[in-house]
Amino acid sequence: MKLDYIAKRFGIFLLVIWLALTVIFFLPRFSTQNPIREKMNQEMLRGGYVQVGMEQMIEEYESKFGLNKPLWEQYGTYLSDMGRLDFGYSIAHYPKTVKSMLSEGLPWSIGLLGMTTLIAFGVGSLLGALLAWRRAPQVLRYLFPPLLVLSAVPFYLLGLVLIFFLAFENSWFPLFGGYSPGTVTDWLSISFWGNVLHHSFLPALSMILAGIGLWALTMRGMMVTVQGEDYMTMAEAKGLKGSTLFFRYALRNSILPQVTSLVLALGHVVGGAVLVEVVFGYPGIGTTLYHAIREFDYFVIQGIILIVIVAIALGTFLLDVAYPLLDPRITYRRA
Amino acid sequence: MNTQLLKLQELQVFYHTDEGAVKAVDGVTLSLAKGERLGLVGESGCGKSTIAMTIMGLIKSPGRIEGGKILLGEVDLTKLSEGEMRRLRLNQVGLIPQGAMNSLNPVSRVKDQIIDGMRAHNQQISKRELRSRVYEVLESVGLRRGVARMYAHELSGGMKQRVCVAIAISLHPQVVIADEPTSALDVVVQREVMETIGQLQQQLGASVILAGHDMGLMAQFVDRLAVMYAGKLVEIGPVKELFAKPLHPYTQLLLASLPGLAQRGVFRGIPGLTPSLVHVPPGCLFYPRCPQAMEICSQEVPALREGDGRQVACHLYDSEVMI
Amino acid sequence: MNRRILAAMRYTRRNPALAVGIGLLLAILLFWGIGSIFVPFSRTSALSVPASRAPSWEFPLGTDRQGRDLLAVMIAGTSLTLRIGLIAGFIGIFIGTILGFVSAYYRGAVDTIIRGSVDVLLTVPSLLVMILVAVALKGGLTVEGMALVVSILAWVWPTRTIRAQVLTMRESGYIRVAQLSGMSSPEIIVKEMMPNLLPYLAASLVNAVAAAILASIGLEALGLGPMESPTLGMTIYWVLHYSALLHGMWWWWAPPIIIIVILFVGLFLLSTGLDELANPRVRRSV
Amino acid sequence: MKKGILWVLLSWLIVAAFVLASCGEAVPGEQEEEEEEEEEEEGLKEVSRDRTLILIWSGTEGRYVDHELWNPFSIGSNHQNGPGIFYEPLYYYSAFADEEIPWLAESYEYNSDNTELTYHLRPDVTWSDGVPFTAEDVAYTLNTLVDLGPAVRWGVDVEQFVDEAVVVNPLTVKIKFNVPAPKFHHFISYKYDIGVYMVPKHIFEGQDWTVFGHFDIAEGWPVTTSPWRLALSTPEQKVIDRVESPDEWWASKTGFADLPKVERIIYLPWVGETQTAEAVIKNEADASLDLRPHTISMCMEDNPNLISHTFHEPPYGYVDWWPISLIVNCEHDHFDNKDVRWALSYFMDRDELIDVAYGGAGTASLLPWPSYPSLDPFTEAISDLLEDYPTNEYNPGKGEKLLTDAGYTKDSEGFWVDAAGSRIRLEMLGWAIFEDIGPIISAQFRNHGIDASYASPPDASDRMDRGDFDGCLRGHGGSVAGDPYFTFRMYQSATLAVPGGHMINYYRWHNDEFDRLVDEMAITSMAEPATLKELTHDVMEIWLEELPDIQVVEWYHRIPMNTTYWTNWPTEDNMYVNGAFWHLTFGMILNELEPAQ
Repeated sequence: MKLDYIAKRFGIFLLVIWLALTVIFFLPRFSTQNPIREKMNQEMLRGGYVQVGMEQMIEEYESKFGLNKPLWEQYGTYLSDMGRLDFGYSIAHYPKTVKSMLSEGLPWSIGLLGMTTLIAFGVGSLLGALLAWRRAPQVLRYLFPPLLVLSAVPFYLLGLVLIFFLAFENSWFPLFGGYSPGTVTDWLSISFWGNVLHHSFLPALSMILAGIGLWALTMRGMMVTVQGEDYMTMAEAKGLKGSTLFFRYALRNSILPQVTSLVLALGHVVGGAVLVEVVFGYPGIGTTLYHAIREFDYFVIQGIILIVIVAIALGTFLLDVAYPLLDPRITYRRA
Repeated sequence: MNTQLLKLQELQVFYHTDEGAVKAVDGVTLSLAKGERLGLVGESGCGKSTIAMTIMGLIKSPGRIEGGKILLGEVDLTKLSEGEMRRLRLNQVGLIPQGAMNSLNPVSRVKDQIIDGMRAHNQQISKRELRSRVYEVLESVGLRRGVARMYAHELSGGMKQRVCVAIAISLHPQVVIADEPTSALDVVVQREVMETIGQLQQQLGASVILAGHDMGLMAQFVDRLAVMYAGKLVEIGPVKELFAKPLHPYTQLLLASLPGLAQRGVFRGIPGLTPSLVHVPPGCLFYPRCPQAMEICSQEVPALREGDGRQVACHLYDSEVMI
Repeated sequence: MNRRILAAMRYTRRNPALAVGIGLLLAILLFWGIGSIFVPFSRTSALSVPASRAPSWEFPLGTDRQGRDLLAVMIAGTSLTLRIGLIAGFIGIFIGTILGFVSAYYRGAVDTIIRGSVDVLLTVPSLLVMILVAVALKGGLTVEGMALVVSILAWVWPTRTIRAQVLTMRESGYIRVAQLSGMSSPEIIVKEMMPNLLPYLAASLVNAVAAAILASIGLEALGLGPMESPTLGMTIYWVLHYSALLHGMWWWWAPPIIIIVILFVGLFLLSTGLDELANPRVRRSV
Repeated sequence: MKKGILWVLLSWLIVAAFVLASCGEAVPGEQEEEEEEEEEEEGLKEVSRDRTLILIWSGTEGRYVDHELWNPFSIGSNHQNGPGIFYEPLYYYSAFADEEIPWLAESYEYNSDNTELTYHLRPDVTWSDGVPFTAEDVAYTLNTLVDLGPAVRWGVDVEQFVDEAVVVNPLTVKIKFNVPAPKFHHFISYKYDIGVYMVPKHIFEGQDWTVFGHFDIAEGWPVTTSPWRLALSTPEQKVIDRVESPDEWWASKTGFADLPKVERIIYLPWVGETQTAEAVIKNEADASLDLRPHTISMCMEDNPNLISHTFHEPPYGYVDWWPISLIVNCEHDHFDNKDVRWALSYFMDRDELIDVAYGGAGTASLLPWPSYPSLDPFTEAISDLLEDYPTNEYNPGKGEKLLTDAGYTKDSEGFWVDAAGSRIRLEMLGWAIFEDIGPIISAQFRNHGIDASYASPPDASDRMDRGDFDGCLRGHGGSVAGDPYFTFRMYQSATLAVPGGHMINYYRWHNDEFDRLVDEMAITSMAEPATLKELTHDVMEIWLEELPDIQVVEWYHRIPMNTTYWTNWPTEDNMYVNGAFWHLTFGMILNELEPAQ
């Protein structure tokens, strides 16, 4: 009984991926824009000199990328490539492969966004729970309104303000970049890690501040309903210590919906946060995706979004499988 | 008089809402002897659940104990700090909750919910001993050992209530408070659960306060019965004498509304509504609905008269000496 | 009459989020209303006033590099950005409600299709879709064009939330009774479900408007917005483009950020307030 | 409850996320994989800050995506990002100094009818791996370009003219043309961004030029005749070191030129103007991509060591060879009429535009070619025409008269409409770099009754190529020196002189007489200035009367040059070459820079 449930969930998992892949394939191709012509013009814009044989160059590279073949044929090769995780070359940065672009951007994005999402989730949920908890210290009540305001502000604007005060006026933090220019990327040395953390502090701070409020609010709502439940009164009647009541009973029950949205949020992490990376000049995958979209670089768009789709679908699939562990009431029968 | 285990003196508990202070319990005095079973009856909203919760120290804002004492032996529970009160719960005073349907933590197993109660009061118990205590307690409420590994949603209504009883008596408390334990159960299961509570009470020699509104159930289970109306105690007495000769008009109407097998046709209820507990009118609160209401009833609050084991608060008995 | 005001007063004391939210939004509408009377719209176009002036009596909020009076820009910008939010929000909720009801109520194939497409669309980054539409809209993007671009995805999230809400309502007792009493499905939806869902719909509308404004400001800040119209997002773009931070032109970047913050906090509190209205159990003072 | 299941699940999720990320990296060990390890071990040698030149240039949002691509012929490559200095040219040409500087070649000559060009190379020139630089390399490069054609950069340009390059002897190469090509030498010598790179035959032979990266630090690639060696190339920075001693470079060994004083060049990616200004002010960078006039003037106030081409005076930069113009689509209605085009020119107040957009630091563009010394004689030659056709005059009266004579009237809202009542709707396109002037021009036109608007949509360049626009702002990549032929060529709709195709005629303007005259110029050698001037006069007579293109402003390169560590930067009174370090003439600047400390 457990197996066919997982099999069914896996079936849906594959279906969602296939559907999303198809949307990603056709969406950019609807517009009349030709990525190779866009590339030529970018070069011309930088150099100022219009290459004489532009039209022939465009035909040459259209055939090289197979863009002159009929759409359905392209779709066929596209699906088989995606199956083998072979994303091919980037058009705008030929002959750079999409895979090497991914490996350059992805670790930065996952590092920053993964970390900030988890921290915001942890701190936000705990704070939200304490806010709804009667016995919690009252001072927290005054902490909530500012957090609420912060979470309403778009985080890239928050970033702008932080840059102005913390990095520009009195330069405690660097203005931009993943790490200070001129240092050799040496992931083993502590000083390099220190440098990276120093650089990613402001972007992380702006995202955490913006994120905490949202997690806190949803958690507070859940805690209020849970506190009204009968099993809480029974637990108190058992004379349990405050901490057991809070963690083992209240938090344990109200964290369930939060975990679902956490999984979704983690899924989007691989897509990078375009605006934060643009404002902070942070070398994540978000800027790569943004430029690929501006330049209609089909293969890079497809590569990155496939990773996003797989991450989210994998996340929801893992959640479906693991959820009964979290909440015994959900059994495998109810697929 | 044998030693009174639990005494309530002029207990007052008000809920401070926007419209004003709701006087849920307004000067209740009663006592509970060791091993005695005291019934607490009255229409819903008369304050019996509030009393049960106040004894357990579980009154949440906007509710607050305004005055009076709750003496457990010499200790006044109303003066205890949260920490002291916590140590008493389950150890000295056990609660069997009303809504059995979801009084158990849905996400943890039955044995864990019993263990954490025990561990909260005694850290040194070894794992092996805890496990045997769990089986012992479950068997004492008539549940097989297998129930320990199950979750709340895998148990029937009756089994859930038995688990709650098991938890309540797991540390052999002196007082067990049952707040309408079986109202959500069908009659057959109700009787089984009450029998279980009765046997355990005898074994442990604990005294029980059974709050409820089912007069039939009270007749079979309790020794003494206290009748409450609108936050005040109107009559207390041994259950047999009270059933035989109810003194207070409200008790008389309550007993009269019991559907006997013999009479057919229309049920006789009590006309009128319970009074607002915010703007408390002068005099006896039952005045508007009391068939034997007198002039004085609307001016003065009747005091509680004492007489050979019976107490009643009604102006009818102002002059005569209690028979 | 005063009894209802009294009740309202007491209600807002118990639900301050709603009161503060409405207050903030009223302040913004007032700022726009009064402002548009005194400050002519013509001063929002380039070259209409001397460029790069610090705030003075003549120009209370100073002027930008291209010769726009920033007070006029803030006034016009607030209304334009709000208009984009409202148009996209309404479109989003309108489609979202229909799809939400249809898929939750009729279940079956329709439901799986709608739910499947919602899941897929949630995975596709909204930026890609919006840029494609911005490109497809030939001719310079106008404010209405921007609203259309943003509304393309504005319906996805409401569909999902309204569907969940309708699903829970569908299981409740009174809907069962209505079905048993022979009412037709559309009749049930309109008579039974809709009235109960109104506060919730209002809350999700406010959320949709806030999301639409966030998306439009995001797109404009990246330079994909209507270049000629002085919306709040375009002001942010010009601030970044001319690196006003560097030149210390605080009067250029501070006002838009402040107005945007007030706008979002107002909408945010309004939606939490409406939530508490819709779901009294959550009613706890903030 | 033992350790909560929740925490187990959470950590499991994180592991899954990282597995996912590494799958992006660890997929079958690619060539770059080993690359990174090697770099770490070797490490960089120490070079003091006052011998290091730090440049902030390009990169996509804080990163070099092309850090593994040092073959400038590949489509995805860009010589401006560093590769330019590794491929020394046969000849440099400095537009400012108006002189040709022989480098890898000593001399050149054409045959009588310009169908052959012979180069005499400099002896004792060696590649960095010791292999001598000979005529084989030049011939191989040109012949491969002819074969590959559109697949690589400059392929089509060379393929159109060159039939075959022949090695006469190790130091002499003869290039045979299909048609007379008197301007080919000028075309392949390095100036601005134009010039053909000479590659080492023994490395490039057998490689697919379209994907060959020519990047392997351990192997000593990219192989070069220059004194520069690639030390480190990562997405975040590129470090190029100079050779240790003079005898490691052919020029310093033979005494032809001294070894540059710069010992290390660091390229950092451009993130934003604010960040760059900050870096330049704090001496963390020595030069960078252009800054806006307001920004560069502010930087120079904060850090007096900073100078521009015109030191601390506006326009803070030098005129680029890319004059900006407003192109109107001559095929669309209203704009097919030259009177409307001239009216637009008269409605544009270029002084106000420069004042508001550039804070006064800029100049109007008189003609479609830049005001450079070698082109000034041609500007002189047509000064009489400019009296009748003032291309920079702001005179709304004249504009209105032209429109009314052409049958236009103003409608109720004050916009010009033609007899049929259709309004002159001018939707202008442009790129982000024109957003300083675009909205201002559109405001000026609106004030004079033209329903104008400006936008820089994502598909701007696509729509410009396909002619799907009313108006667009663009620069001219035309002539730099010699004669205005390369500029005129852009307006031709057809050409006989250049076999096999032509550039995109953005203006959609057709004039047969103009095409014929420009073809004639194509085959006139640069050595006959008199005929060229006469032809230019005839061509401009047509061009000015028709005005297919409305001149706006000169494009300025406002490059901040930091004199804290380095002096002798190219400036207005030291004009040995133009100051852009990303142009192919950067090698000349590197040879001239002197350490300040």
